[in-house]
Amino acid sequence: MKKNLSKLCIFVFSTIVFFSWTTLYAKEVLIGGAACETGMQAPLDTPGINGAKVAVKYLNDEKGGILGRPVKFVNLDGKSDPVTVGNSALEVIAQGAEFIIAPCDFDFGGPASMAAQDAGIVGMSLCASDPLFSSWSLGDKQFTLSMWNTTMSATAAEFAYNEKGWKTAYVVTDQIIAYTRSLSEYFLVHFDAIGGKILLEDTYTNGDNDFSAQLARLKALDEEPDVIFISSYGIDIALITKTLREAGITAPILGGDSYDDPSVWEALGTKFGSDVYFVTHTWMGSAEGHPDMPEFVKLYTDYHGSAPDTAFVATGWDTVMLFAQAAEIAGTTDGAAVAKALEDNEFNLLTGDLDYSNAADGHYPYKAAALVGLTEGNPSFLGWRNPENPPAP
Amino acid sequence: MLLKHTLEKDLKMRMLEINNLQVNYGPVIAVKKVDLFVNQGETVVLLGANGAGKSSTLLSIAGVANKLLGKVEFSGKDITKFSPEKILTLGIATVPENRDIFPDLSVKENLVLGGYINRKKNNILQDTIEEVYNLFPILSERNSQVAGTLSGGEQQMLAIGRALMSKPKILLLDEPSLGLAPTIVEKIYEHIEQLKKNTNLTILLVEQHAMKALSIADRVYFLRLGEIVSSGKASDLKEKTDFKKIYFGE
Amino acid sequence: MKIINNENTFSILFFLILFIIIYFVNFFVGSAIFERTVTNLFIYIILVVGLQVFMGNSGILSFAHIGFMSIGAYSSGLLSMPIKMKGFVLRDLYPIFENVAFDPILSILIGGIFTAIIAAILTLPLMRLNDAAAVISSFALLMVIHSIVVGWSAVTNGPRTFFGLPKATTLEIALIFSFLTVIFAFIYKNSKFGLLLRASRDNDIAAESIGANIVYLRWFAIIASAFLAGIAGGLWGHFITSFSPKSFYLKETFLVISMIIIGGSFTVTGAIAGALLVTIGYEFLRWTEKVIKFSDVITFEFIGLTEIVLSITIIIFLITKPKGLFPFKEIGDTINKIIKKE
Amino acid sequence: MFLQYIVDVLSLGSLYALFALGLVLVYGILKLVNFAYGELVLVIGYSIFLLKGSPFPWFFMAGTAIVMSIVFSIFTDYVAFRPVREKSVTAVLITSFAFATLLQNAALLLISAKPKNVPMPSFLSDSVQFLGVITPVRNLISIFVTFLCLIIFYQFMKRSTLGLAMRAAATNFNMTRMLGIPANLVITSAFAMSGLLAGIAGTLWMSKIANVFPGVGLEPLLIAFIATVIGGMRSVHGAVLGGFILAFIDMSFNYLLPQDILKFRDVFTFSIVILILLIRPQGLVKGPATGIRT
Amino acid sequence: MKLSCEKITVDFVGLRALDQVSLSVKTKEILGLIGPNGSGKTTLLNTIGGQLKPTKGNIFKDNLDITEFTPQHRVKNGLARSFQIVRTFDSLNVFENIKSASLVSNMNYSDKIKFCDEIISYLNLDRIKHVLANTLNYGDRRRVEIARAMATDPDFLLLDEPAAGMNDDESEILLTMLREIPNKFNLGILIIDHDMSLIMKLCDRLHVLDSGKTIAEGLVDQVKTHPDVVKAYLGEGFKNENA
Repeated sequence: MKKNLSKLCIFVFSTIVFFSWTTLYAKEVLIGGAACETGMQAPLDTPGINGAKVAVKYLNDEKGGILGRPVKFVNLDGKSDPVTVGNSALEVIAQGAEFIIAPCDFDFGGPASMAAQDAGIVGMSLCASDPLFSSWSLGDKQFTLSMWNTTMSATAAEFAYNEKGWKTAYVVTDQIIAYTRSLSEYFLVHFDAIGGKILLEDTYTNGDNDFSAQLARLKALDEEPDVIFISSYGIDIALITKTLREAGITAPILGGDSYDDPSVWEALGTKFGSDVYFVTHTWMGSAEGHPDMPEFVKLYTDYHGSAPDTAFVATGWDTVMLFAQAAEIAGTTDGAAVAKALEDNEFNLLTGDLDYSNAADGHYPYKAAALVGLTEGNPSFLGWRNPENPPAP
Repeated sequence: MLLKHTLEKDLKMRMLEINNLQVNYGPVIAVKKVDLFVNQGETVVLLGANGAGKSSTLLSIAGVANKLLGKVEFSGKDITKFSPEKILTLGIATVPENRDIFPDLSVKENLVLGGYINRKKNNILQDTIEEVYNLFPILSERNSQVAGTLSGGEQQMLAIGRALMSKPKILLLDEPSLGLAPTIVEKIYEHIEQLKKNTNLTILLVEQHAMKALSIADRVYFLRLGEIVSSGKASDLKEKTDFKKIYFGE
Repeated sequence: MKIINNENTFSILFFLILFIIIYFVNFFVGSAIFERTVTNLFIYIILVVGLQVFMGNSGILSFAHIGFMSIGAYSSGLLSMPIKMKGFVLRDLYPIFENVAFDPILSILIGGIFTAIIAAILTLPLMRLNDAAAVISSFALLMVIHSIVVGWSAVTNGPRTFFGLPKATTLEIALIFSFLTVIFAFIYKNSKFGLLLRASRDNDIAAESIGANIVYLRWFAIIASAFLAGIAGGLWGHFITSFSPKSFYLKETFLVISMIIIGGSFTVTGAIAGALLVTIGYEFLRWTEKVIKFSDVITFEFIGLTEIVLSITIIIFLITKPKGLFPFKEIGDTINKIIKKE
Repeated sequence: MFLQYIVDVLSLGSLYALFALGLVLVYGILKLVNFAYGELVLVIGYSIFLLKGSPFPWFFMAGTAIVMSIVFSIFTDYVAFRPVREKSVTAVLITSFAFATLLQNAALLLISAKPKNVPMPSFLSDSVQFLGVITPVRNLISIFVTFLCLIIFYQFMKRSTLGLAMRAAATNFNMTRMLGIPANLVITSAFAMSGLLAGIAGTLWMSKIANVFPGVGLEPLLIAFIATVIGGMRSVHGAVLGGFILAFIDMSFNYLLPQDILKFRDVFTFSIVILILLIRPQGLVKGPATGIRT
Repeated sequence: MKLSCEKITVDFVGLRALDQVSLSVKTKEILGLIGPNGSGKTTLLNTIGGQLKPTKGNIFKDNLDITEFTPQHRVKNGLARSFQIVRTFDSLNVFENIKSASLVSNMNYSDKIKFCDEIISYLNLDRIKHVLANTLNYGDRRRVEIARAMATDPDFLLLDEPAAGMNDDESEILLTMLREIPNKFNLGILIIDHDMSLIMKLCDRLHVLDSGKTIAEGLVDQVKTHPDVVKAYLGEGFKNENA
């Protein structure tokens, strides 16, 4: 009995020593992710993770890692649940992560960035575009790779009013996350500011699967709107579009980067997948999006066996490359130094040129937006846009 | 007495035999030790005050008593562990104490269900329904009426009729007089007697009203506190037994 | 009334020692993740023991408990959130709350009391329902609470993440609250109210015949239970610091019910054992998932595996051990017996 | 406008009625609530999804999916009901809840958490216009299919011996057994029919939402629940009535309530459920007398 | 003290279960309520115990009209009962079963415990005091139920078939216990049992019901030979000379 006990003690002790040794002397740069591979957030995060994996391989194969150290990327599924995201982030930080990739949204990504801030390391969301994802609310080492909704909405509004001449709009806001709310909010403000008229604002909550109430109110309007702005998330976009079209409403539909999801296009199909426009991060289809795009597509195809199908893939690549570039500039992976490098420099990325304001100004991402249109369920690039006077966050 | 039984056993065909039956409901012992038998064509009555274990004995033959020990044999076959539906298929039909007709179904539908095992043989089913209607003409009048709206006596007739629909070899009848006015009880017993006469059906009857039951029974068992305390030919017992002693004690 | 009898004393002492051991194990391990798990465990003990106070003693399955937890989490968060954060999170907040920022622990207590008051108002008429009707009504109550939390954007931020709570719940605080809950549950169980309620659980008609007013007995129990759920919610909210209505829904309900079914709802010991075992199982599966992820060997996703294991466990338990691991006897009873023998 | 409203209520109500009817069948006979009922819609959705690439015509895929729904419904009985049926009402509630969780997470583990597109023939989405009403063909088909199902169902329950046996079993289970009607046959038939109805309703539901994800079963379950509580847990008429009433309530709220209040619609409907349980636990239609549960 | 029913009528759907039944029990008296199956005995007891509301008629305890009282309220006014189907609290031990019932009485806590112990030893339950009720045999459960009813410190005890399912020895023991309870605990007993020999030995007076109506009442020997009683039990056509 006593012998066994001492054996157990030795075992426990040596295990603890071993684990502390592995964490202390790990030579790799560990990039930790808490992005969501499951749940409603997955369609936006999974492509990012896939892109990030390509970037990590590229860094290790071609660039000798970061600061001469090999790079390892581990993502623990955040399961589209803020609590799990927080737990996952803490877990990877405990394993020695020096950089955190947060999910592509404020609601889901916030907890990961908060954990990164507490640990004093840089956290970057793949593509959260709500201005809440700022250094104001999360801390001075937290960034998002995406443009903010101010830019995204203003681009949509200017496209509708200035380019297409749609004067009246109907706006549907999905209540589900901060992103969908602020996207509508800035669209309303900017469309109004440049002279457009909002006929009706309505709300929807993701997962309701029933748009009949809103439809009833829309039909009660005296005039049909020129454009319908649907700020929603995931497959519900297709559901709402389908319901509108089935009820005989033919006005064009406009939205944000949540439309950049092949499953949405598939759900819309050839029948409903026309006259739909959205603002997103970049164009993967050709060199029009970015001169390096064909090269990235090749790397991606080599790694995953199929070509990327959404711009969110590029956000993953960019997030890792941005961290690598900033760390090289700073000469260290230390959180404060990397954050400063990010604030002080301008970066050329697949998702456009990016320049951050300093922490006091919220880490405002100065960035251009890409416009894409759908025809019979197939996307086509309409070009880069830079709104003239986006609303203030 | 014992000798007499053995003789009878040899003379007539044994249909149902119960040995050492014990029935428990949770911790309650409803039937302690019951041995009885019923011969073909006989009408046997089980008498006793309430709580004596009469209904439990009957239900355990029908296969719906949960925990039972001992042995129930039907035509020489051990049916102790058989399911209720299997037992009916063998030819044992039950009319339970509170009749348990299906109140939301019509009289006809109740009867059709009673003939479930003959459902594939349409002509048999029709003929049997006719037979039941002949026996209980009132049911024929109420053919499409919802059973729940029948009077107590009519419900009792329906319950018996339903049981007959399966063309049973033996009928288990549990207190057909319960809750009925004396004149109705009289009528029910007339029907049972007629049934006996017409079909020579074997009947195991449970009753509390001793006199009525004795008048149609061949043999009698007395139950008290889950045990058989005496048995014998109905005609003998009717004269000799001190019923008051059995019912009221000393 | 002599409420701390031998059995209570032994049980309470046992859990005091157990909690202290867990505390020191954590101290010795010294890992942030471990501490997080243990803190979470203590919060869950409050929740499950709180559920036991009602469900165990009254014998009525309640789905509404997680709903009460959400009331505690949101109300305490609303009170303790720093004023600056309120500007970010709750932009349409009513003016009276705009400048409120209480001490988190005070907020948690107020949250618990508030939850108890809400429960008192909502549940009184429901307490006379039995069996399926009682379960369905508690399920409907969960849906009502959930829908209100999702819909009432002004104070809950709607379906979106409610964040910005100060991180106030430490392991020590969770442990202390948890231990107080355990003491309360034991005292309650053996008090007049507890005894009569347990009597009504076994047989309601007989309980009425000895003068038990079942509706009120159940009502007191669910108020106490809701108070504890509210406290657990507040502690959890100030531990996780950001959550959404989805954090208090069917998946969590299932988790808590699993705990109490596996442990045994009739005993406080069972509730604690259930929380402990399910947490250990959950963490083990999560650990497996993590090890696989870090090993780079298998790329297969193990999503949902924990829930699958849990549901199979529950079904097996209900078939083979429907009253759980501790069906009737508290751990103190067993200890008492052992001591008496020696 | 008014006609549009009628068509909307009828098309939604017909779906709700089918869902409610399927739930009430099992409850009627076993007096047990099937929490895994909604997962039949999950089975339908994933079955059609998995058959997507196959060369078979759509109707064959839908038919296969409905067969799968029946199979899973019977499977529910064997996993969640049979082993614990005799223990307590609560035990079955929990096992069926656990079984539902099991199926959802199996879908999560084996397929994906992402919503998957369920193919539907495109004519279902064509709009029809008549008397000022614009509605997709799908809605008219829902109404037609439901009424057809209801007629067949009622005829079956009234005329067939098995239907009679099921009605009888709903009143007094033991007595039906004493008439030689096999208990297992009745129970299995009830689950099979429950699966069939949920399967048909689920296919129509899929044509409405056109995607499937692990949590897809919750809403149909809630619908069936609310409708049966309102209409009567013990009565098939009640369930059908409850379905239409629920659709009427939902649709009226949609048309009448301002959006700020509309988001609390579920609060109202579930409050109605609680109120009915308190005031009239048997629901609007009382159903057959209570029998003995086995 | 006196417990009395006056012209109690209870109607169920389409059935008159009790028809103008009146009876009364005094302190220290044992009244037996008998009658064949379905005669309404348990219905009457449920009406007195408050589990059922009478359609017509009143129940008095002395001069207090308790017809509208809830069961709990009746307990506080000195009525306690046992049930035809055993209704012990199965997950509580014997002591807890009895203690739970004593909680409503007006005694202080230590007196309550003392009183419970007194009842326990009187009914010979000491041996199984700390045993869970669900592990007891049937006879013990019956006695626990009686003890539980007594622990409420009642003025009147309503016992529904306390000896059902007991064997002869157990019944005999129970009989001796019951016999002395009225004097020892200063209360009155209203008892239903099917075991006629027990009833006949135990009761001071009998009250006979048939089909919801009173057909006889009085001293044991009078009732035993009452022709209506005999008819009710044995049916029409019984020849009295057999006695």
